[in-house]
Amino acid sequence: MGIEPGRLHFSWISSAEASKFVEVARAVSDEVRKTGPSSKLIKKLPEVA
Amino acid sequence: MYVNPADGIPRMAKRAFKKAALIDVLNRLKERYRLYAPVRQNDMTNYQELASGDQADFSASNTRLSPKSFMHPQSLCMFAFGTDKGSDQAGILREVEKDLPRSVVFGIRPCDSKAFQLVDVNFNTPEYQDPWWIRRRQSTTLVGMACNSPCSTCFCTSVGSGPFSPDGLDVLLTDLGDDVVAEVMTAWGSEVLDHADIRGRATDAMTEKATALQQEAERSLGSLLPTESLREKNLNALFNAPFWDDVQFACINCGVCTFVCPTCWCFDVQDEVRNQQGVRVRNWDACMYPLFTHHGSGHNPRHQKLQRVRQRFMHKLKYFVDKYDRGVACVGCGRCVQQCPVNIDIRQLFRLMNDFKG
Amino acid sequence: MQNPYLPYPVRIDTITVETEDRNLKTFKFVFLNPEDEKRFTYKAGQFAELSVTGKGEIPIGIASSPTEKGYLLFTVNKVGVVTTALHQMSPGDIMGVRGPLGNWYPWEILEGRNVVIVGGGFAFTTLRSSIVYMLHPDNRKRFGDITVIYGARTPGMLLYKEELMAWERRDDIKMHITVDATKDPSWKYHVGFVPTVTKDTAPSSENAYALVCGPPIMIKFTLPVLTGLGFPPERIITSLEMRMKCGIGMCGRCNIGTEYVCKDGPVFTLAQLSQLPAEY
Amino acid sequence: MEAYTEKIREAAQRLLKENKVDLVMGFQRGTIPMMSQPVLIRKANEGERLHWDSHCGSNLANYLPKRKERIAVVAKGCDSRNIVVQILENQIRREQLYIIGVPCLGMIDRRQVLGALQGREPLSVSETNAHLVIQGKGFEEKLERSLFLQDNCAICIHRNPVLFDELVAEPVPEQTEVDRYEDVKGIEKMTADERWQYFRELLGPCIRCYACRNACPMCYCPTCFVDESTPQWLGKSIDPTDTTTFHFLRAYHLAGRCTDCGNCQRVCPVGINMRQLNKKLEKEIKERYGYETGRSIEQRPPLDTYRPDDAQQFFK
Repeated sequence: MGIEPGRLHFSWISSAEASKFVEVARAVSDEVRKTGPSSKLIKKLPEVA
Repeated sequence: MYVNPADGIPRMAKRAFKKAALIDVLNRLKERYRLYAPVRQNDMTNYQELASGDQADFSASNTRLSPKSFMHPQSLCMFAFGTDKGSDQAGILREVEKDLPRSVVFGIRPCDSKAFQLVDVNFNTPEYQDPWWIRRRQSTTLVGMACNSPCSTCFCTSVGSGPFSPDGLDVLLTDLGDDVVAEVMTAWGSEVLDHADIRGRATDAMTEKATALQQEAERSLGSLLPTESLREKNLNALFNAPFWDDVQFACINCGVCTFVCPTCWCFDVQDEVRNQQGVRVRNWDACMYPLFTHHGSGHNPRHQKLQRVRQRFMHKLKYFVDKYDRGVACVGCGRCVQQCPVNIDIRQLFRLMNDFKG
Repeated sequence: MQNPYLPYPVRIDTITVETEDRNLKTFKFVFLNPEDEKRFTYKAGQFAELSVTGKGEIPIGIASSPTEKGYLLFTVNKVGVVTTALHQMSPGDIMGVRGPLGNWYPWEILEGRNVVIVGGGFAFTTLRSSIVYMLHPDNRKRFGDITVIYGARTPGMLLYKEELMAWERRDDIKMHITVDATKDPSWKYHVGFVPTVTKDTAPSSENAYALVCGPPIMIKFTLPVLTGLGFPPERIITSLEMRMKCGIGMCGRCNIGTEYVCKDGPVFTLAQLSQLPAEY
Repeated sequence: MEAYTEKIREAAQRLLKENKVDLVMGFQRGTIPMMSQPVLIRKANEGERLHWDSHCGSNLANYLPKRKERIAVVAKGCDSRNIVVQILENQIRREQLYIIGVPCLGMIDRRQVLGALQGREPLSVSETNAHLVIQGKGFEEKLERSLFLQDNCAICIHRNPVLFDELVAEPVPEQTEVDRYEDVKGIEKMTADERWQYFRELLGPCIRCYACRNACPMCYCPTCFVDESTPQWLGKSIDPTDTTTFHFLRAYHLAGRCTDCGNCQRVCPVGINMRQLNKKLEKEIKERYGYETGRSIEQRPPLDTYRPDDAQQFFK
């Protein structure tokens, strides 16, 4: 689609794996933060006549 | 109140210019007006603002999309507002200023200008005037191009228009091959020709040639579709006619017919908000969509496809006829015939409805 | 050029919960600009678009009477996006009212006539407007007998309870209040559906017009009763609901045949409706 | 083609007469050249309305979901694969259907023909196995049929119906030397920014008429996500973000379900090739799960089954 690599992550975490969730969430947010603010698929007020 | 500038102004003498000078004409108009003309993009022609380098193309009988968006944009911002509760303007709508310089739509077909006149009865009524439609109508001069060779799907002569009809136009151009005859219909039209420096008189030979082209074009449209009995038909009998079941089967309930139609005007109103700033927008809508009539309670008076298909044709060929007494709400441009993905052909509906016994 | 899509700004003055399920609230609006109030001259039976910025607009019948000056009343059922947002608003909030829209009950014709009002559930709003209007001292003598049959599912679902009780006590209006069912032993009014109560109380059709508003099922069974009582279709008047957007006959969605409910309606006689497709 | 028409009519009349079905879904001749209209036949004597030619690109599976009757339906290869998916998704029951299979040599892309005529209008179009003969005012053109197929037909590798009760002709040879993903591979090579730009331009002309969605036999949701109001997921204007989101999300909803019947592209009034989105997902499913949509009613689709060895390299 043209979304930068690194902005979208998939992970498989069971409801029992609290520590894995924390770990993944931290890793994901760190990586997304590195890619900076997104410029794509950001809904602004409609660009219309 | 919007007054059609065509009212009361006599048709003036015809002027003419060399077709080779068309580019100069367009360039001169570009200096004075925001200029729109048909431009070919791949396999379709559509109106767009002529920027330098764009080549206007008048070869297509009809543009893929109708020019209705000049007066009724598909999405239009009506109002803006803030939603910050701390502000004294919270909850209050304000009009959005529009940049509407004097515009010229160059090369519009007579069917499409006739469509504007029909839609005027919806947006410019004795009780209410739609400001956006009217302002756009008032700021736009329509320079028409007569149709020398209508398509096989055209039927303008059946619905009170014609390939050379001046209805709704400010100027009617006729392409004679080497020369172009320009017939002025209104003061706006004469102003455009002056700015384009089109001052030469059309010769008698040119006028005769234009008349011959007109006759040929009208003849090529063949026999008329029947419309004469639509008015006298019983509305409820037509509504309950058995043929709707067969007509509706193929319909996939998309919005193609309504979106390409120059006389379909229905719209939806939507609010959108981002970061405490909001706009009220209106968007084209279509009677083909179930949501169009879906009540908040869940009830939907037109929940079946048959009801929606029937609504579209009944509106164009019966309700409009009965309500306004100015013919059908169709100008015979044939766009829906060409673009309907499942070949539901409004010409068949003219026959079915007009010839319905019961 | 007046922009017919631009609402008048109003302030919510009070909000009254009408029914025990809390789904119906009556909003009292006061115009921010006094000149707007002058422009908003209405008749009983008309409606307005209530505008909540960011959510949209919703057509609601005007529940106040033209004789009630200084404010507008609207009773709103919580069903969709806009009405839910409205229910969450508080007194003091600013919103918009656009109107008055549509036609009204034919007051010119009703003058000198007996008026029978038949209402059900939350469709009693413009009927309340009509009753208050007719009962106003300036107007009461212009009308003959006024009979009201109004029903709801339970006593707790009746709108405008205090006013209903006040009208009960008057002798210039005949009230027949009914509920579908109740376990309340102190309930001293009718129990039964509106069509049945109409049949039992049998208001005279002589020189009379009937104004009927309610859920479709009530209308369906009440109309034959009224016909049986001798009301011709020209003298049975109802008000229709439709999905609307513009409210001024332009957006195209609320038509029944040739008629736009928002502009040519919402008030129609049964005679008029019989000429139109049954698509509502 | 005339032989196909004869066979379809014969089958329809027979099935209706023998009360094997309640109705027949097929095509009738269009009112303009290179068009046809889906038609529903209930009586044997109406069978003469049925018609077949290379302009029957509509997908009749679109008219099947939730119907209760016993239906005979005319189905090309792609249509039959859609019917398979609909059966797998419980939209219609196999026992209700009598599938009149049509081995298909590809449908004609009307727009491509019109483009080649450069503004000259076709008034009649006839066809032979290899050619289209186009007649108009003052001209006649003979076009090579294979050069004017719908894009999806040109790269189709399952032209014969996969599920049928009878065939109107012998199976046609399948195309084996085609690369179904040439364009997708090109897009995959782009950088993220180029891809973003590419899709913006691809979807830019969209007028939100929803013809693509409504023409799709797999878009049968009672309420589409774009029509939801509580909550409203998407704006309804032609704002590019909303338009793009509509197309992207629709493509994802069709992952592993799209058979590339091409009806979306065929019906688009502004000529958008949204199939490229669907084909990328088709390619992914094929590469990861070895699955081709709609080949068999015996095999559950990969996205509604779990196997321990499912590819999941995208998971962390």
